[in-house]
Amino acid sequence: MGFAGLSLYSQAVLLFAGLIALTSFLMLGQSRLVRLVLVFAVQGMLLAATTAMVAGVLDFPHLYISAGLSFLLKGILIPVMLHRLIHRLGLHRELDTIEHPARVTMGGAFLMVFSYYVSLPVVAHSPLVTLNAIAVSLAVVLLGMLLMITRRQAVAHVVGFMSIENGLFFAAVVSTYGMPMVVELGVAADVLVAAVVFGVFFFQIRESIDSLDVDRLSKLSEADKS
Amino acid sequence: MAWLMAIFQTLLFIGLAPLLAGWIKRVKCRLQNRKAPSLFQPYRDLRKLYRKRPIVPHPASWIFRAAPYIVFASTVLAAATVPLVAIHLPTARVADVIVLVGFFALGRTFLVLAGMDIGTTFGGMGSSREMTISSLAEPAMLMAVFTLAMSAHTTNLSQAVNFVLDSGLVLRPSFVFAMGGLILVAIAETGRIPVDNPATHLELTMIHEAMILEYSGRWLALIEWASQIKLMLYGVLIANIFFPWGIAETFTLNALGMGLGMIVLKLAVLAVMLALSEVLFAKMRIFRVQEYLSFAYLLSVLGMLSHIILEAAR
Amino acid sequence: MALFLAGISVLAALLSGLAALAAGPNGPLRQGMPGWMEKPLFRILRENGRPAPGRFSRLARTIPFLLLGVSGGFSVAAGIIALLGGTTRTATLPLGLPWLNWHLALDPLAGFFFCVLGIPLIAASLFGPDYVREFECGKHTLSVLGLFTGLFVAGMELVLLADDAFLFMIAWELMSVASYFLVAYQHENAANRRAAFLYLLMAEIGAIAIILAFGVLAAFGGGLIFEELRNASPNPAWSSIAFVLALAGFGMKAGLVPLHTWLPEAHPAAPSHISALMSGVMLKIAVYGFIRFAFDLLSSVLWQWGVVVLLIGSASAVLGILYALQQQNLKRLLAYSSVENVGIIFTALGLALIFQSSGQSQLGTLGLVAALLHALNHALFKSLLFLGAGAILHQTHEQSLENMGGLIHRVPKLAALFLVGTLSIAALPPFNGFVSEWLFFQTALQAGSIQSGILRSLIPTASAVLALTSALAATCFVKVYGVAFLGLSRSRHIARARDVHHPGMLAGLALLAICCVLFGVLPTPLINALGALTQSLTGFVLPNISALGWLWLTPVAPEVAAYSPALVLLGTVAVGWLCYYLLYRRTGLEPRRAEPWDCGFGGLTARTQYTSGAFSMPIRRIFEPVFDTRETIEEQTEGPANTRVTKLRYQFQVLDRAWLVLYEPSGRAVTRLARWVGRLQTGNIRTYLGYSFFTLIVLLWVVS
Amino acid sequence: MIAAYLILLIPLAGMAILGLMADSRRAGRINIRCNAWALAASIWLAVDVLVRGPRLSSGQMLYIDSFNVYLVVLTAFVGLTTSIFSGPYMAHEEETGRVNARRLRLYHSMYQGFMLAMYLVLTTNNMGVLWVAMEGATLATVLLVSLYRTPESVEAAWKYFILCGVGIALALFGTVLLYFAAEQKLGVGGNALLWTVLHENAGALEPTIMRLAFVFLLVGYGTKIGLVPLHNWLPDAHSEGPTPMSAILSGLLLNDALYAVVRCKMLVDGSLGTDMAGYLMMGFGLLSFLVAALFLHRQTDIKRLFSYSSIEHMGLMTFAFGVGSSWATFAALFHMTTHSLTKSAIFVTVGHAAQLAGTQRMDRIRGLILTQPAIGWGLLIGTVAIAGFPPFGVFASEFLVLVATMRDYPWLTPLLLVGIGVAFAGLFRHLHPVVYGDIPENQKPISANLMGVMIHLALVLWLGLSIPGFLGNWFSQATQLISGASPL
Repeated sequence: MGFAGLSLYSQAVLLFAGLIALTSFLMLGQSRLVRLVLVFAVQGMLLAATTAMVAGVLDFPHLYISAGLSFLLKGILIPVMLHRLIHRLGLHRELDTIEHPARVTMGGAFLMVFSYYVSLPVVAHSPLVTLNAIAVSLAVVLLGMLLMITRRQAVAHVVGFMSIENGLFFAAVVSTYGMPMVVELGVAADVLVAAVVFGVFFFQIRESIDSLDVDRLSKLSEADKS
Repeated sequence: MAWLMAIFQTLLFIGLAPLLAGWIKRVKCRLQNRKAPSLFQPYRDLRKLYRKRPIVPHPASWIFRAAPYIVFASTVLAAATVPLVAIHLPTARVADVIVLVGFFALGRTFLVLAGMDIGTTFGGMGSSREMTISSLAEPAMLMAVFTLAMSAHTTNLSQAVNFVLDSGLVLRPSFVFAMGGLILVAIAETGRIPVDNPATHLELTMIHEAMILEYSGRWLALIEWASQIKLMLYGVLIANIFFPWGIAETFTLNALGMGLGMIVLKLAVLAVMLALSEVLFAKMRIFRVQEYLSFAYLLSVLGMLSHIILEAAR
Repeated sequence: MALFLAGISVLAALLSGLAALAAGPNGPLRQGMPGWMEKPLFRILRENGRPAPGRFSRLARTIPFLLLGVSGGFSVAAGIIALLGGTTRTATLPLGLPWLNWHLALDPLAGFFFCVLGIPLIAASLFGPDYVREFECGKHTLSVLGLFTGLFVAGMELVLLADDAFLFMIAWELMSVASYFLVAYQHENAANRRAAFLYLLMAEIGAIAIILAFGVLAAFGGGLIFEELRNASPNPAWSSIAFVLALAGFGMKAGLVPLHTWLPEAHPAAPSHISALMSGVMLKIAVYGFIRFAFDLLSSVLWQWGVVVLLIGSASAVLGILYALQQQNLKRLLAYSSVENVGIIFTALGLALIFQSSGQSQLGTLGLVAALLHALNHALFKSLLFLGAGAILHQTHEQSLENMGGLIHRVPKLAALFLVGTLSIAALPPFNGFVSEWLFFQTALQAGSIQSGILRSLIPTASAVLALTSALAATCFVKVYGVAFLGLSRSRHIARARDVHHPGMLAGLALLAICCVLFGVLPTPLINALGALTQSLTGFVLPNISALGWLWLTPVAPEVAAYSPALVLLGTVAVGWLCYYLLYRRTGLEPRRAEPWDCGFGGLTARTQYTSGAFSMPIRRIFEPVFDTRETIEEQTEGPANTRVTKLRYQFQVLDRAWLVLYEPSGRAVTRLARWVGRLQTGNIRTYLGYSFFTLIVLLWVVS
Repeated sequence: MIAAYLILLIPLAGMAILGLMADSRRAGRINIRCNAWALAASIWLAVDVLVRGPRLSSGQMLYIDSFNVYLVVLTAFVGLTTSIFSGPYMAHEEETGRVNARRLRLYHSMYQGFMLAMYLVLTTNNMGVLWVAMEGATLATVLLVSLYRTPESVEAAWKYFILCGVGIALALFGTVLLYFAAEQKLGVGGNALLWTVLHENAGALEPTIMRLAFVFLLVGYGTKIGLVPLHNWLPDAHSEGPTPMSAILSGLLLNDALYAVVRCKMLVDGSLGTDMAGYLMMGFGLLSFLVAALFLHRQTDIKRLFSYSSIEHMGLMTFAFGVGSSWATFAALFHMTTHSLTKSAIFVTVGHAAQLAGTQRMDRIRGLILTQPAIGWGLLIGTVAIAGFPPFGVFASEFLVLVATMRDYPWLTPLLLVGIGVAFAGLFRHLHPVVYGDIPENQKPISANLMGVMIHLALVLWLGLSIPGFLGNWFSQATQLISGASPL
């Protein structure tokens, strides 16, 4: 059956999936930190929305909580915090241009395809939706890593890290309708603490190398010093 | 009876050795158109030395004094194991041919130690050269006798000679090699030309003489005598191993007489050959000796291999 | 019974280590010793009062060595009982892995090696107390020395007792580690540290090789107990792999060429009584391991193995002695000659393997007996020589032959004992070294009875090499004795050396010397005692070893070969005495002292006599390609046109070729590889993220 | 099961109290006390399990079987000894002015936090909670790594955080997939992540998904184990943080990460029925083993040196678990114990040595044995033990690994041989000048408490000589559990 044959719910899920993947791509191409954080916030909200929708349609009440959590954390708290930090550290003017953006986007596309290819075997045992969901979230995870690899700004790394988490959550929500409550809470707490610690680190790094360019954090290496 | 025979033969060995030396000297003089000393000159020399009061150099230790006796004793024991006029000797059971080589080594070792005991340059030089030469010559000799031992399936000299006798006239290629090796070794070990020159006292060419330079009186006599016995011993080895015919297999009187005559004859012939070679060849440089000896070593090993490959092949 | 005694000896060794620890400067024995036992103890030890805390009392020296002596005595007793009893006692200790307790066993083979271990141990424990006195003021505590000596000995004894691979390896490694600490004992000079490092590295690699060899058998036998390993029947390929691994592992410990380089470094570095144990005994433990593996555990034997062992053995023999000839440091020289002797032992073992595999069990047994006998003899005279070197070191603080000379006038007793060792190791009749070489030649001469022509021509060649080796060995040790003990002393402190007046030292040396002569003169009873051993290993007993009575040694048959050392000794003494009597007593001419002939240049000095380097120079010339010789000549000239040479300085050193071809390249390779790998860790976090990323991608792609 | 809860509650309370405590001395003492109590509780738990077998808590939240019970005791023990050592150490650091009271407070409370995370990782029955605890361990230690605020330490902490964070995130994805696979069979619900439940019907889990899941879990937790090429954070974090932290990281964190991987492997093996997981682990283990062995040769910093040796040993254990035969598994379990005991002891001595010389650069640390024999010998003996020499316990496991490998994958043994040789050379070429030789002038003996080191080494020695019966039983049962075959 074609896409039109799917239930409205599935279509919506897939739509959200596409949107989230899109936001990941946007982040990949984004060179200004401020906008990067903005897009990240959008992604967080999309995730929250998806969660809420799943909760509503298939009525998993505990998913509302996780929806709220991710809305608060990923949609509001962390972006705002990052935004603040960026301004306090005076990075809002800073451009984090990536070499060969074209190649990076190409790579992203390849990752998309690759994650489909990887999650194909799953198709046999689960509805199309889940397959796509898993594929997309895998893609988002990989894209997040790619983002971290290509960026030199510590903030960008944080964003990439968080977007990886977003990808995970999307998978968790759509494929398994959320994790057990304990885990949800634990993960949320971890994310929160992680965000705080990141904040602390920005200042520590700043005071040690007075910039946030991670390429300059390369004292500890095994390669020949000479 | 057998033991008596052995002892008698040993005494014969000891007694005849100077004679052989005298004979060689005589033949050599003749060949060089010099007036020859009497055949018994070596005996006279020994007697003279025996009478003289020996001199001990100051740095010498007891080794210096003990060495001559040990050298002489080991040489005599070596002589006791070699069948001179008769085989089936009981002594051949006490010490076989490997032990024979061992006896030579023992004597040599003490001679060398005595040479180093005084601390003169000559002593050290002679000792170093002697050990160098012997360390190449000894394995060559071992290999030569091993060739015999392997074909005779025994290292017991009497048995081996007996085996050669019994097997009659067999043209063994291995024996040719072995004999060549043994002859070369004999020349080197007894310090004859072209390896060493017993007659010279020119410092830089001495080997044997350099070691015994400090000896005098009865000790010198013992050492000289021992070296004469050694020379004769090698002669007897070559003669009786490779041409054993005529040697007494029983202890009857005429057999023994026959054996005695034969061995004297053989030794005389060998001595003439030795003298000839000494007249014809010149002494070589000390560092050419190694080539000479390694040739001897090669010959003996070849002899052994040829025995393994050509003769014992099944 | 025997096993019990052996256990006691192990315990005694461990106790001696603990005692040394306890008797240390602040050990319980020194601090918290109640008065009532202190007084008599000190009175026994002829020591007035408690010594200053820093220093070591005679207590700390004596008790550990006492216990070591006890251990040695018990191990000899256990060995003899096990050897003569001919039965195998086994036991298990509740130690080790849950499913694999420690299995102990004492069979004739182990018993024999217990004897090999015990005699030098007794000698060393007699020698030790006076020897280590010079250490007690040093910066290194005696208790460390004593502790690791005890562990070392215990390890060796446990190796002999082990009956499963696990315990065997534990004991083996314990032996290695303890001896490593002993090598590193005087670690303030860098050479010792380097030696210790090299030694432990080689020991580690060798041990892993042995473990893997056991592993092969365990894979087929299903267990790690020797009984299960015996029942393992791997196919020829696998058993060959196991054999090669074992040969590499044990050969590395035994110091076979080209894995020998650690040996001349490590053995001299240790204190002399330890060097004696290492060179005299530890190498024999390696030999034991090899025999145990090749003749006992491996079910079948291939002739190719024998050939390999034969070749490696003879190579080690000749190279070892050639290098030994070029050494100027006495202890290094002795260590190299250990390489030679181990080479001889392995050559004999190779013969035994060849004969075994070609069905000639009796000849195989003969070769085995020759190897065992030489192991025992080498243990005796090498310990004697090392202890002698230690005594020289103790008296003169001198190791280099170039500075010795004339010691026979300074230390006559030591000189006499050392002479015995020299003559034995030079394989001269009627000493013990000669017997084993004679047996080896007798074995080799039976090569004609082998079918395959290759082997028949190979064995004589090997024996030719061995003949060369023994001649060179004679040269080498004549040089040692002549340069060290005879002639004029080459340095002042040698000229002022005091005689050895420590009864313990002399007793230790004398014990070994007596054994050398005894086993040289009466080898036949000894060889008869090996019957049970060979029965258990090759299923064969030499039938007519004493066909002509106990005076004679007739390995194959009376008419084939016979040798009676006792009669030889008798004859030599008789003839010698006769000459002496006739020539001296009759004439009564007293010799006259005079100056030696000095070519008229008034007065001989030590500078004019041959040095050890000069003595071995012809050999160095002849065997040029073997050595890696570095010669330097510095000369200062002056006068018109610098014609007159005022000062001439010549020095040469002979290096081991194995370094250049094997060790340095591998070391460089590791360093280069490490540098190359080091580039991976750039220090840039994005690279690291890239690694994780690509690892993930690759894995996903692999699994799906 | 009260004991299990106690084990979790004590450090929780400790974390809270120490977070509020200003006086660093007393904080140190309280830290020790908490660990002591935790150890007591763990021993109680151990006895409980010994008597009554595997225990499942009422809420099915905690699960103690023979696999993790001894790890709990080990964790508590190492935590205790290390905290005892950290008292004088941190005091010395404070005197030298490298840390101030505020950071010390952070240090002490985070110490307890880390212990809590470790206990939770071990005792929990829920794979999700396990993940949470693992992440918590990272968060607890990451600020300790940058405790000294030197540029290097900040850099190290950042790398540690980012790399482990990403890795852990991947592990979470793996957990999600696991949950997904489980849900297919067990239906939506809380207990689909409980290890006991999963293990019961591992055979029913969907292989294709499990395969993906294991890849993510391996890469994720493998980052924490320090498997090459995911190891890059490890040497930095070990060398730059305070030494007690290096000790517990090396001794506990790596072990627990490996524990998590093994738990997952058990599930995957049950579901796949192939050796896929085993092969992956063997590959990673061998690679880490060899590469780390090579890295040992290039070190100049003594703590980096031993952290690489930790990587090497972790690689060996992973390899052994991958081989999966009963002997190999037993060896790996045994090695986990001996390695963490020995390595933590080594780090303690290393810390003292570094303080004694005032630097971590090995070319400045010389002649320890003559300077302060206790430290010198401790370091030397510890290194001998870790290098796998008997009669210490590490030897037994290396022996078994070698034999087992020879039995199952003989062609891999040359690599092991070379690896062990290279690693040994790398360790000792650096160690020799450090412990041996004469005293350099700038070194003075310091006050050091080496009782812990002695106890650790004595334990390792004892384990090497004979494994006590109950421990042997636990090992054997765990082996039975993991490899499905008993070594006995």
